[in-house]
Amino acid sequence: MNTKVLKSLIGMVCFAMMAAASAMASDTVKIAYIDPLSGPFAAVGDSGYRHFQYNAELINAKGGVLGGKKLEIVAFDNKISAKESLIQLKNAIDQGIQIIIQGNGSSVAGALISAIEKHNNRNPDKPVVYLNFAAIDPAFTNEKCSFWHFRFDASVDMKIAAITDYIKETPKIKKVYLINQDYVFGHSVSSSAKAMLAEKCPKVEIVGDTFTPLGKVKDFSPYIAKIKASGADTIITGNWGADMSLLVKAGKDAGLNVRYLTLYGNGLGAPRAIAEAGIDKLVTVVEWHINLSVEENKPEDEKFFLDYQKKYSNDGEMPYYYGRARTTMEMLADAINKAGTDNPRAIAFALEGMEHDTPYGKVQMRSQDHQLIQPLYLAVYAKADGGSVKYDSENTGIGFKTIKRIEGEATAMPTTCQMERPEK
Amino acid sequence: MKYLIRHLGIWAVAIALCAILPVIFSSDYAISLLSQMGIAIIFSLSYNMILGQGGMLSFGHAVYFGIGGFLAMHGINLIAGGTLPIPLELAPLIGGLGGLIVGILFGWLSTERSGTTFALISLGIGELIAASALLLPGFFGGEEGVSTDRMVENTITPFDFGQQIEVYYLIACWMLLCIVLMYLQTKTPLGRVANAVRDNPERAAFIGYNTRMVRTIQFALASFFSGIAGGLFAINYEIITAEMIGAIPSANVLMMTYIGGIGHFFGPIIGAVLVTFMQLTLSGFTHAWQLYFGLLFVSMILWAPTGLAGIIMNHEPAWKAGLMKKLIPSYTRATLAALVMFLGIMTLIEINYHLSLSIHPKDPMSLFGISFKAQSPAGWIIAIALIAVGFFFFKRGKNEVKNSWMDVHQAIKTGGK
Amino acid sequence: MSALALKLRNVRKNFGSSSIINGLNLDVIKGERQAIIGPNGAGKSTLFNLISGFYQVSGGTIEMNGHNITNLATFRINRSGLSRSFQVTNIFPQMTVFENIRCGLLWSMGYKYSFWHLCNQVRHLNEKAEEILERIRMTQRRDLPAGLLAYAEQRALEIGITIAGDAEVILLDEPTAGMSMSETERAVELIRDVTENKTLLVVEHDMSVVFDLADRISVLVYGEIIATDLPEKIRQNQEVQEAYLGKETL
Amino acid sequence: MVEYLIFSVLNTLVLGMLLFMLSSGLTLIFSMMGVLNFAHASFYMLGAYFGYQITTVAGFWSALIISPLLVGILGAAVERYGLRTVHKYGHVAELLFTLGLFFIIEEGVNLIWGRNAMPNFIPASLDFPLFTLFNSEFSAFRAFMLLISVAIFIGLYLVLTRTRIGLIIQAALTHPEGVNALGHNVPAVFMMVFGGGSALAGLAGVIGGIFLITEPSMALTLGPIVFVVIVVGGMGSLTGAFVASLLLAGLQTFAVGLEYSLVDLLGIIGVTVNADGILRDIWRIQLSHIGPILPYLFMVLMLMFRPKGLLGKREN
Repeated sequence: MNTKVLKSLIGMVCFAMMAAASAMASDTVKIAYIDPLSGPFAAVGDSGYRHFQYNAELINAKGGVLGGKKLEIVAFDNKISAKESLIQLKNAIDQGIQIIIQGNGSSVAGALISAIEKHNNRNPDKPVVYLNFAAIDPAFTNEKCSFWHFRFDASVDMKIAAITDYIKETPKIKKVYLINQDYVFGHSVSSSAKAMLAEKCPKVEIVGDTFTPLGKVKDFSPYIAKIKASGADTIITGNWGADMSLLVKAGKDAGLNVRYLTLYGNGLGAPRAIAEAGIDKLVTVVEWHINLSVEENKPEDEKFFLDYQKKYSNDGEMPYYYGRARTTMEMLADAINKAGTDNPRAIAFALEGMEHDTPYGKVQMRSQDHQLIQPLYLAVYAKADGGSVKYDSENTGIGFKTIKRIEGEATAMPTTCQMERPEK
Repeated sequence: MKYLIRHLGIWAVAIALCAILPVIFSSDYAISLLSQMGIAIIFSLSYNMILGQGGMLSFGHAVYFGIGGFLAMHGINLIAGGTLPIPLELAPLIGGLGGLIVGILFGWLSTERSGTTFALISLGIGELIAASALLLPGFFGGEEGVSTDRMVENTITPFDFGQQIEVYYLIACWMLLCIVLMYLQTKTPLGRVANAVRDNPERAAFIGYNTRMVRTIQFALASFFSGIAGGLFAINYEIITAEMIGAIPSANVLMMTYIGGIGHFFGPIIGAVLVTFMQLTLSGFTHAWQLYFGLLFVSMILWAPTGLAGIIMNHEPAWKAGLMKKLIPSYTRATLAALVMFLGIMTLIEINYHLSLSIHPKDPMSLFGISFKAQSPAGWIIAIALIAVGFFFFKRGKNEVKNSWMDVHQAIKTGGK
Repeated sequence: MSALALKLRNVRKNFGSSSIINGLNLDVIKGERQAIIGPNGAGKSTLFNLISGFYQVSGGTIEMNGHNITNLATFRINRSGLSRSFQVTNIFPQMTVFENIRCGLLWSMGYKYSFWHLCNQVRHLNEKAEEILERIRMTQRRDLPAGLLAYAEQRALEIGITIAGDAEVILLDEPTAGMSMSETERAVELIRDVTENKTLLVVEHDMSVVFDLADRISVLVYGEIIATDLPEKIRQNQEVQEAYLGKETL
Repeated sequence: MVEYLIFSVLNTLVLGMLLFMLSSGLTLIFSMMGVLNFAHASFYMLGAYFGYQITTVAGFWSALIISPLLVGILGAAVERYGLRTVHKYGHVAELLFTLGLFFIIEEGVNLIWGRNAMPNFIPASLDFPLFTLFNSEFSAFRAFMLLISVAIFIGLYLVLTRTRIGLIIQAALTHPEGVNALGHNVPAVFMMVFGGGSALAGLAGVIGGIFLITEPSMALTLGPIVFVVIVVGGMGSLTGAFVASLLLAGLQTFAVGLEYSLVDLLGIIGVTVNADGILRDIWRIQLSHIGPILPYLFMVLMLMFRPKGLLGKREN
C-alpha cells in the first residue's frame, strides 16, 4: 500500500461525507416511511408509500398540524431486511426525524421495536415513536410490547378470532386444513387457529397442519394433492405474496373445491394472480376493502377512494388497499395537535387510549398494549357487477364483498403486556 | 516486526485517519457509514484471501461471516448474562473462531478441486446453510434473527458502547489489526504458496505441497477474518438475521472485492469503501440504484477486469516517470465523453423509472434541477442524442488514450535507457 | 550391485482399452545419470507421470530407495525425495524469479504451511534461494516476473525449482527441447552441475545431449524397456537400431 | 392414497419436464463453453415477460413461437458482444459477467414492467380439465406442458444425433479442444448453442410464467435449482439432465407428504430420544421441511464424491 492509494481513499471518503450531509427544515413534521422500495417486495412497499403520501397530502390540504405545519413523508428503502432497516432508522434519526412508520415484515418490526427501545433509553432527549401499520405478530403487543410502538393493524390473534367465529357460524365447515409459511408468523397463525378452533368449535376437525418454506415453493400442486387426500372443505392460511397466489392457482388447476379463509387474500398483486379462482371461495379478514364504502353507503369514503385511484394507483393497477393508513395518519395528526408539539414522547402519550371516528365506526388505541381496536370485516372475492360490488381490484373485473362485520369490542383480545412507561 | 517498523509511516497515517475521520464527519449517519465501511473492509479483504490470493471463486463466503456473527451474538448475550467471562471488546474473536472452525470443515470438503467445481460447491453450501437456517430457530432465531444489547457490564475500555462513535472506534481498532494481519499473511510461506497453488497447482504439488491442504488452510484463515467481521456486525447492529448467510451478501462481497480489484492487496479496501457508500447513499437518491450498480459491475468486468486498484497501479510507471501530464488531456476528453454518454443513459433510465414506478407518472419529473414531462419526446430525444454524441466522442477518446499511452511507454523506454 | 534409487517392476498403464506401458521393468542406480530414449509415442512422458504419481499405475510396483511409492499422491512422492520437471514449461508465471525459487525451498526447509513466519525475515531461506539463483545463473533476473523470461531462461528456472527442494532423485522431461545449439550447451552444463551427487533420470530427444550427459541409457519402445546399458553399448545394439526405424545411426 | 400417488407422479412429471426445458440449454452451454451461466434463469424470466406481452397483442400461440425466438436472439447477442469479450480474462470473469447480467435483467424487467406480478393466465383454448380421476382434475394446460417438453426432448435428441451441427456439438461436449482443430467455426457454434439454449429457457418461460407466476423475482427462485439439475445430471449429458430434473421434482413433490420428524423415525425402530436439550431443533425437523434443502445437499455431495454427476461424460 502506498500513500497515493491512501490519498485516493481519503478523497473518496471526503466526497462520501459531503454528499451525505443534508439540511433540515423546521416548518414541517417529518415522518420516516421505512419499507422495501427495491427488491422482490418493492411493489408492496411502494404501494404503502403512496397511501401515506396521499393521506399526508389530504391532511396538509386541510391545514396540516399545529396550526400550519405540514406533514412530510420521507421514504427509506429497507430492502425488507432487518439489518437495512436499522441502518435506515439511524439515517432517519440523523436527519432529525423522530416519527417512524413501517409495516412489512414481522422480523423488521421486531428489530425496529428493540432498536427504538434501545435508542430511546440511550438518548432520552431525542426519542423516536414507531407506528406499525402491518406487522401483526401477536408478540408485539404482548411479551415484546413497547411504549414507543403503536399497531394500527389487527394482530394475528384478532384476525384468527374473526375467522374462527365465522367457522362457528357456518355449519357446512367440518374439516379444516391449516397451511402456513414456515416461520414465526405462519406458526403463530397455525397455533392460534388450533387453539381457537378447539375452544369455539370442537366439532370441527383439523385434518392437516402444514408449513411451507417461505417464498420457496414454485408449484403448490403437491400440497394440493395432500389437501385433497385429507378431505378438507376449508383451508386457513396466513400465506402472503406469491405463496398466497400460487396456492390458490394450483388449487384451481386441480379442481380443488374448498373455501379459503385467509389473512392476505386481498394483498397487493393477489387479485391479479388469483382472479376468478377466488370467486365465492376466497375469504379474507380486512378492516377495509374497495366496496365497503358502497356497501355501507359512505359517499365521503368512496370519494376518498376514487381520488386515490385517480391520482396514485397507476390507473387502478395499484388500488387503495391499506384502509388503516388513513386511520394511522389521522390519529397521528390528532395526537400531534392534542399534544401541542411534535415531540415523540408527547405524541406517544397522546396516542395512548385515543379514540377516533372513522367512516365505519369508532376505533380506539388501547393504552394497555398499544393495539388499535377497530371493526373487522370478512370479505370474499366477487365478480364486479356495478351493484354493491361496484369496483374491481387491480383491473381484474373482480372485487370484494362483505360477508360479515365484526365489531371492535368483539375483536379485542386479552394481553400480557407489561409496558415500561417513561416520565411524562 | 522489522517490517512493521520500516512501514510504520503508512500505518501511522492509517491510524490517524481512522481516529480523525469521525471528528470531521461527526453526524450519526456518517459514523454509522464509517462503521459499516470498516466491517466491509475486513469482510472483502478476507474474501480476497481466497479469491485473489488462493484463486478460489466462492459464492458462499457470507456463510462464515454469518455464522461468526451468530456465534458472537450468542456470545454477547452470554456476556450480558454474566456466564461468559470475557469483555465485550473481544466478542468478535468468538465470531472469528467460529468462522475458523466452520471454515476448516467446509474448506476441507470443498477444496479438493478449484475452479468451477469449487465455485459450485460453495454455492451449494451457501444455499444449504441459508435454507437450514430457518429449520434451526434455536441457533439462527428464525425470521426474526437473534438480537442483543451490547451495553454489557464487562468491558476493558471505559466505553459502555451506548453511542455509535464508541462502536466505531472498536471497529476501527479491529479493522486496523485485521488489515495488518491479513497483509502480513500474504508475506508468509502459506501466503506465498497459496499464490503458487492458484497459479499452478500441478507444479505446487511437485514442490512438496498438498494443494488441498494449502487451500483449506487459506480458506479457514479467510473464514476466521470473515467471522471477526461478522462479530463486529453483531456488535454494530445488535441484530443478525439468517439473510446475512445467504446468497445476497455472498454476491455482494464478491462484487465489492472485484470492483476494488483482486490483484492488489488494497483493492478490496477501495471496493468496500466505494460499494458500501454507493449502496447506502444511492438508494436515497434514485430507485434505480441496483441497475446503476449492475451496470458498473458489468462495465468493470468488460473493460477493467483488474478493478479500480488495477487501474490505479497501471499508472504507477507513468507516475514514477513523471509522465502523468501526458495522459491527462486525453483522459479528460475521454472522461467527458463517457460522462455525456452516461448522462444520456441515466436520463433514459430515470425517465423509464418515472413512467413505470413513480407515484404520478404523468407529473413532470425533475432531473439535475431541470423539470420536464416524462411522456414528452423531448426528453427521449435529448437522452438518445447524448448517448450518441457521447459514444462517438468516447470512441475517439479511447483511441486518443491508447495513443497517449503508447507515447508514455515510448518515453519510459527511451528514458530508461 | 549398487543400491537402487528407483526400481520399477512389471509396471503397466492402460488408458481405457489402449495400453501405453506394458509390464515395464527399470532400475535406476543411486548417483547415476540415466537417460531414457525411444521413438515418439513410446510412453516416455507417461512413464515419468507414473513414477512421479501424476498418473495412477494400472499394475506393478514402483520403489524409491527401497520404499514403495506406487500410487502415492504427488506431493508425498515429492516429499520422500523425488522431484521432476515437465515437458511443457511449468513455473509460477506471475511470481518473480526469486519467489519461484523460494517457493521451491519452503517445504524442504521446514516452513511447510506456516503462517507465522515472514518469508523476508528468514535469512537462511533467502540466502539459500540466492545461492540457487547463482547456480542457475539468473541472479540478474531476480525480480522479474517469471512469465516474462525468455524460453530458455524459463527452462533453467524450472530446473532451479526442481532442484531447490534438495531431492535425491531428479526427473527431467526433455529439458533442452526447443532450444538453440548454444542454449542447449549451456543447459547441459547446468544440468550436469546441479545434479552432482544426485540421481538423474532424463527423457531427451537430442542424442548429443543424451550421450553427453548419461552414464547409462534405457531404450523404451512400445511401453517396454528393450535395453539398458552404457551409451557406447547402446549405440551398437542391434535391437535398438531396428527399433529406431533402423535408419539413422545413433 | 392411490389418488394422491397418481397425482404426485403427474405433478412430478410436469414440474420435472419444466426443469428439464430450463436445464437442457444450460447443460449444453456449461459443458461446451465451461460458462456457468447465472443469467440463464433471467432468460427464462424474459421469456415469460415477452410471452405475456406478445399474448396481449397477438395471442398465446404467437407468443409461444415469437418469444423464444426473441430470447434466443438476445442470448446470441449476449454471447457475441459480451461473453466473447470477457472470454480472454478467463472463466471467473465470464461467470461474473453473467452474474452482473442477472442483476441488470432483473432491474430492466422492473424498469419496463414494474414490480407487480403480471396477470398471465392460461389461454382460453387450454383452460379446461382434460380428465378427472377420482375427484381431482388434470388440466389440459398441464398436459400441454408435458407434450411440449417431450417434443423438445425428442427434438433435441434428433438435432444432436442426426444433424451436422449436432454432431459437432456432441464432439465438443466430450473433447472441447478437438473441435477447433477440425476447422469448424467454433465461435459461431458457441453463439448458436448459447442462443439456442437461451431460446429453450425462453420457451420454458412462456409456459412456466403461466404455470407458476410472472414476476421480477421468478429468476431468483428458479435459478439455483437449475444449477443443481445440471450438476447432478452430469456434464454434457442431456439424459442426465432429464433424469436429474425428474429426480429433483420427485424429491420436492413427495417430500411434502412426509410429515415425520427424526424422533418419529427413531420411534419406528424402537429408539426413543429426549427431544429437548441442545439438539432439539434437529430432532424436530420434519422430513417435509427438508424438501427445499435436499437438492443442495444432493448437489454438494455429488460434487464432492462424484463430480461428473449421475451420467456425466467427463469431469470439468
